[in-house]
Amino acid sequence: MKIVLQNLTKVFPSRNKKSNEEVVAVSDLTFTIPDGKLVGLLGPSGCGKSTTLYMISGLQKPTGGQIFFGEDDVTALSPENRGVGLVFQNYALYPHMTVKQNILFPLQNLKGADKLDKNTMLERAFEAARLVQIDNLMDRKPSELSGGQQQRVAIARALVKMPRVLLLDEPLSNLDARLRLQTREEIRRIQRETGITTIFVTHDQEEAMSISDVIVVMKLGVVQQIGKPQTVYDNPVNLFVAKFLGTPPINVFKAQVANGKLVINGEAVLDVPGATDREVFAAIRPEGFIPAENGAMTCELSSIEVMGRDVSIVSKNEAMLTPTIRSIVDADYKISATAQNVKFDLKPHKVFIFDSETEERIYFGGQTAPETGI
Amino acid sequence: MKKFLQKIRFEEWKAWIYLAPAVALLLVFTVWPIINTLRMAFWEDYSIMKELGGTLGNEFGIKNFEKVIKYQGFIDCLKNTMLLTVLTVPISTILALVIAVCLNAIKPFQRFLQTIFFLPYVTNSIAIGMVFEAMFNIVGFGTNNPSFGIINNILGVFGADPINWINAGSGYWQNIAVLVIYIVWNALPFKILILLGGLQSVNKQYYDAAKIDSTPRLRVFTKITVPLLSPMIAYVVITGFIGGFKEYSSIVGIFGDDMQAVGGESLNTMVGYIYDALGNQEGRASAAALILFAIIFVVTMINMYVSKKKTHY
Amino acid sequence: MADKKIMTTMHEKDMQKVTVTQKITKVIVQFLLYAFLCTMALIIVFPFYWMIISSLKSTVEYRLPIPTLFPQEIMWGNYIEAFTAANLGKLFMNTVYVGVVSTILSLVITVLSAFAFARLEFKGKNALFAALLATMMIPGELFTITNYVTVTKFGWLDSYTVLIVPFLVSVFYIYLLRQNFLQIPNELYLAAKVDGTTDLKYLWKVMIPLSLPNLISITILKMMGAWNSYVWPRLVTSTDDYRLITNGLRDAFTDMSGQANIPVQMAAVTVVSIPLFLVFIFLRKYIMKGVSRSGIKG
Amino acid sequence: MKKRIISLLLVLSMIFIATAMVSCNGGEGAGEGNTGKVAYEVPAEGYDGSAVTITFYHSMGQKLQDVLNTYIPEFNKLYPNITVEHSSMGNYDGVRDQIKTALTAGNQPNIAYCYPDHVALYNVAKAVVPLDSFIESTIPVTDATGTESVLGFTAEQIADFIPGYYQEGAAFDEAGTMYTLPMSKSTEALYYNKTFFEKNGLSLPTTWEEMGKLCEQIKAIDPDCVPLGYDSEANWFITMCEQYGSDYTSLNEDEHFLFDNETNRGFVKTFREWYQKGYVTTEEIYGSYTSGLFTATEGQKCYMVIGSTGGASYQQPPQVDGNPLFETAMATPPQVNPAAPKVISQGPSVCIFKDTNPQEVVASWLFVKFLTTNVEFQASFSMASGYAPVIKSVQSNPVYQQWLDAANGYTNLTAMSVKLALAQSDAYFVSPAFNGSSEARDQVGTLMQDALVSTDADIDATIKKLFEKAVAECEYAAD
Repeated sequence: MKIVLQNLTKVFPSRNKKSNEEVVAVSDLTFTIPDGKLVGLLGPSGCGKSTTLYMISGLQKPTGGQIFFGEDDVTALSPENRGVGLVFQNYALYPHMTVKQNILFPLQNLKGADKLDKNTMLERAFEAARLVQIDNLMDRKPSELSGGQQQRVAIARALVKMPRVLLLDEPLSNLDARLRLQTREEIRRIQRETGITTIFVTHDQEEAMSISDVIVVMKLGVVQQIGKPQTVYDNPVNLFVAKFLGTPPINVFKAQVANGKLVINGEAVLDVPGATDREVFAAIRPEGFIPAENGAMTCELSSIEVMGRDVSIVSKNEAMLTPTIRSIVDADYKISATAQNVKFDLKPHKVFIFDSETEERIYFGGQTAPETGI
Repeated sequence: MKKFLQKIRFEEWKAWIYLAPAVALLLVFTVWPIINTLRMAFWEDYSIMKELGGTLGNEFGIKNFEKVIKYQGFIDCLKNTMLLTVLTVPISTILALVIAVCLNAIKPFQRFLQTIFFLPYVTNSIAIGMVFEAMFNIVGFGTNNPSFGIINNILGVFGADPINWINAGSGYWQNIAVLVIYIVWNALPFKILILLGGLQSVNKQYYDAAKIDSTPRLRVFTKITVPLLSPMIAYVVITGFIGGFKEYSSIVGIFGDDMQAVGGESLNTMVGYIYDALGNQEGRASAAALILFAIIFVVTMINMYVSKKKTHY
Repeated sequence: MADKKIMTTMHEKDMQKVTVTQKITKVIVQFLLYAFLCTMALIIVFPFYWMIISSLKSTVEYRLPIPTLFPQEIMWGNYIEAFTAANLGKLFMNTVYVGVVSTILSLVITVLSAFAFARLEFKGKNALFAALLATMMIPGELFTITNYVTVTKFGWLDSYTVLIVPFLVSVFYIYLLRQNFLQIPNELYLAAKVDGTTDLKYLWKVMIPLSLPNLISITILKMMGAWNSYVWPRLVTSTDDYRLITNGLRDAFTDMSGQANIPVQMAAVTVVSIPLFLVFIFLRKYIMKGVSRSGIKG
Repeated sequence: MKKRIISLLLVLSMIFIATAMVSCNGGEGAGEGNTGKVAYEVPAEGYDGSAVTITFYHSMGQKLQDVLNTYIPEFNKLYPNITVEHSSMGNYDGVRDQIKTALTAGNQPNIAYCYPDHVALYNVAKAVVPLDSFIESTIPVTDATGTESVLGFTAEQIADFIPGYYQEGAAFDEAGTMYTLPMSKSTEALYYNKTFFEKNGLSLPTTWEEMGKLCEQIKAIDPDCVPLGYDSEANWFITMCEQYGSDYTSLNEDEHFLFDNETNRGFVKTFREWYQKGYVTTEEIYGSYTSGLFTATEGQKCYMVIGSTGGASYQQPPQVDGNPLFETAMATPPQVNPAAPKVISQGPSVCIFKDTNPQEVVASWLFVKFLTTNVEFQASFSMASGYAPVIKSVQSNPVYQQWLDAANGYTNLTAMSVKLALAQSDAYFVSPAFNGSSEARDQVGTLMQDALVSTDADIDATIKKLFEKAVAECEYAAD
């Protein structure tokens, strides 16, 4: 069942009474979430991703726009009637109930046609528990469980009533690093198995990219770009999206386009056919550097970190805007650590140019704009 | 290590300085009275007057306690105290809980209504006792044109005929009804406040989770609000019982010093009995006070035990 | 999840009907909430309303068979008489004086004791604290006579001291403040100790500011206690220069033949209730927080 | 939670053990403060003229305090070095409570207003000075004006007292030791609406049968009224016992309470029938003093009130634009045997408390003697209070004589009531006063109230039960 958001906006009156300007949390959001897909809402904190999630769940009332579940306009529908599963950031498990009671709780509320008798409920609950592999903890109280276990109980509780859509609010943020990887996979597996349309919110771009079918990058309430993780990574529509995705982060330079050539720090580093001359920002992915004896771009070498399969070269350049330049090259390139400078050639498809005012992407050479929407 | 030990001893010594004023005052005005009460309670047939006159024997024993327990008047006081407590504590707790939950569920006027519900807490109980008495009293009872008092008039509006609440010959249960209304009225504010405080400290997300689980309103109340509030409810019930056992000023407030309607059954309470006995039988008053303390202590222990079982902590 | 397809029951229901019923139930629930709260509020406020209008009625009108809901002719005289007959002015001053002084002194004692119980380690601390708690359960009536003899031996009768000193230590507030102090992390205390701040400075600079709301509500509750005390002042004071306001209330308005002039009595009662009411209105937040916090720890 | 409960129990048991030890040896505590139980004898030199301050607790209203304040300087003319401080304790019970607690701490006043029951309580602590040794003392006393006199009472002074009031001071033990002196007395009188009586040709009831028939007649004339208002049920019960000569209470230690007998149950039953027929109401039942009904201008009224002469001014007929509605008249209340009338006497007496400084006791005696024998004081106090003076010679005082003659049923009922009180003076009786006599008085009052309002079918059984309960309560209180 696909979810359609139509010019969704949410405006909060500002908290302090004196200044009466409002805070626009989400402005004019329009996109469709395909049925059965896992969608990652991504963006820095305060970009309105959680607010969007809560509006979909019904816990927040939008100030404008509509939300459709399939064909039904659920905008005014209260959460009780939306049939939504939501996993809260800090789980919100009922502290006074055992795991089993927590999972059973939503089933006991089903009424009318959906009413279940006692043992189907129990059976469904155990099924959900097995799905998230906590069927051995059924009689424990939440306070006796670890963060990861509580997380899984919350998911089981959200899934047990077979909601139309599953929403997860920063599911991994309270877990330690090792558990985060494992739970990430769990969520992916569960979503695949149930085929339930799922939206999850995160500020960790790696997490979003790794398991989402589609990611939606947001900034200050406005959607920047929607698309498959790889597409958005390879084809960012503006500087923000480019900088936001990828670890280690993209390197950004102050640069100019002069008659078809990209000039960084006075060196013409790359031919950029089709780009008009102007001041620009040049962003180069760490894996976009090729060390070469007489490479087009010279940088002052700072240090080299050997990481086994490849080497990370940390260097400096007059025109750089990020604190350092970090390039990752194959270990076969032998760079002497003591060298003063290092020269690179650039892989065109790993270099993006953005207008210095609008920070919008300027396409050159073979690059074309990504198709919008899913 | 030695310096450390020395430091601890200095620390300990200092603590006692801070506690000095409190401990001194407590010794004089709390500990000595307790000891003196025990002395009076176990000194047979003790009365201050007899002691002054030197006509007291000096046997010690539980004669005073026996005398108190055997006296029908004391049994009535015990019965009245139990009855009032058993009636008022549940009623006021449930009422306070419902009011607190409703208050918590509304936004506009919440502060205004909260202030009103807190009013009885700031008033003088003797003062309001007079007001309640005036409301239930039939002025000029026994004459042929009595004014039935505001409460009976309100009842009249609903078609009920006037009831003789507290005047001569009024029934025991009518008197108890008036007292229950007055005590509940007085007990509500404190309870509402505690429960409202408790409600507001409950994490909002549990209610959001309940919404997501499409829980009907009543189930939210019984399955989430009450269990989460149980420590507060336990506290309110425990203090309610302690307060209930010490009920006295409300009866004086409405029925005056003779603690009963004219021709009615005595509504005297345990504390009332203690005060009467202080007139000239301090031995028995002390014995009764210790019995009251024992009852409160036992009931509180039971309450704590039960609440430990029931509350989620 | 045997079958892959999710059973979407919501879909079949007609969206329109659900939103409409939902809106109606929302309105009904709001209405019921307000109806219930307002009736209860009325019941709570009614005695006050009755007190105030009775205080403005003449004795004749007060005795009318069908009581009037609003005084026919307002008798402001009752208030003047209440003030003059029972010498409420002087009693009022006494009550304020006793209230303020006893509150300040008891605050100091409460803070010091709570600090000792919360922060310092000493032998028998828990036993002493448990003993303190035990005294809370003992009915106050036990103490009255013995305390009377003690204060008379000290020669304090009919003075402000006798009204203030015996009640300076309130175990409940020490318990409350100790709970509050315990919430302040111990590291702060140890850190302060390390860089040499004395206990009192630490108490003054760190602990008191942090538990200010609690201290304020304790102060208010203590003031209200002094305001409402009736039995003890009646016992230990006999002349008007020391009697408190509640004593003035009870027996001031019964004239020779024992006929109480109820309206004037109500006027006095209203006058007595107003200051408390005003204190409450202005310091609402603190009182609420103080009393409710006392419940949190249970 | 568990740890705390254990430590709580530990502490409590500790307290119990500690006290058990303390109380064994009869710890000193409040006991040592008793007032030097010396069999009181008058110091040989009588009053040595030393500067002494004596305190006097009473329950006088402002008007009466003014009278006191005008006569204290008179007393100081005779004894300049005695300073008299006095203060009001509200009502009579207030005086008793204050003194009782003061006694516990040894700072009781020198002189106090008292009722016999109060003194019985103080006597348990042996705190009251037996007055016989003072009364009979012949130690010479010269006051500041140089007149010589005897410390005690002269024969004439004793004879001048109204016997009924004087004996009240000797009702405390078989031997008749004098513990109090009467200060100012009231009695009960039958107030009646003279105009109504004359209009309907009704005659004054002298016996209770006549009163019954009269009530029936009045009820016929004005069905809405309550013919008789009897304010105090306790007084009614005690007076009836005296009039029938049936037992009420006695001084004998193991058998104080004798009022549960056939005769008493009889009259309670009769008066209950009167109440059920609407002939009578009382202060407790009506809700306030029955004078409210007697002087009612509209609504329900009553035409007779048996109440205290002290409250005479309240029976004053109401004025309707200048002229009184009716004339009030007074008479002795109905009797079982009119030939030997019995009427209760009330009103405050004074007693003196022992003190470590004998001079204070002597000074107090002089002041009490002054208050009870000084004709001008007794006269002005009686005129101000509406209570009867305790000495006969006051009647011969010209100013007082003039005040008495001004008595009339419209505006000056006080004088009329005093006149009646003086006329009835040989009808007074005194009930024994002992530790528990006040309880008896309260119990018979409650008993009477409960009986009157009771609507039980088997009324005899109910009355029997009420009597038994009252006796049980008294025995519990006294033992």
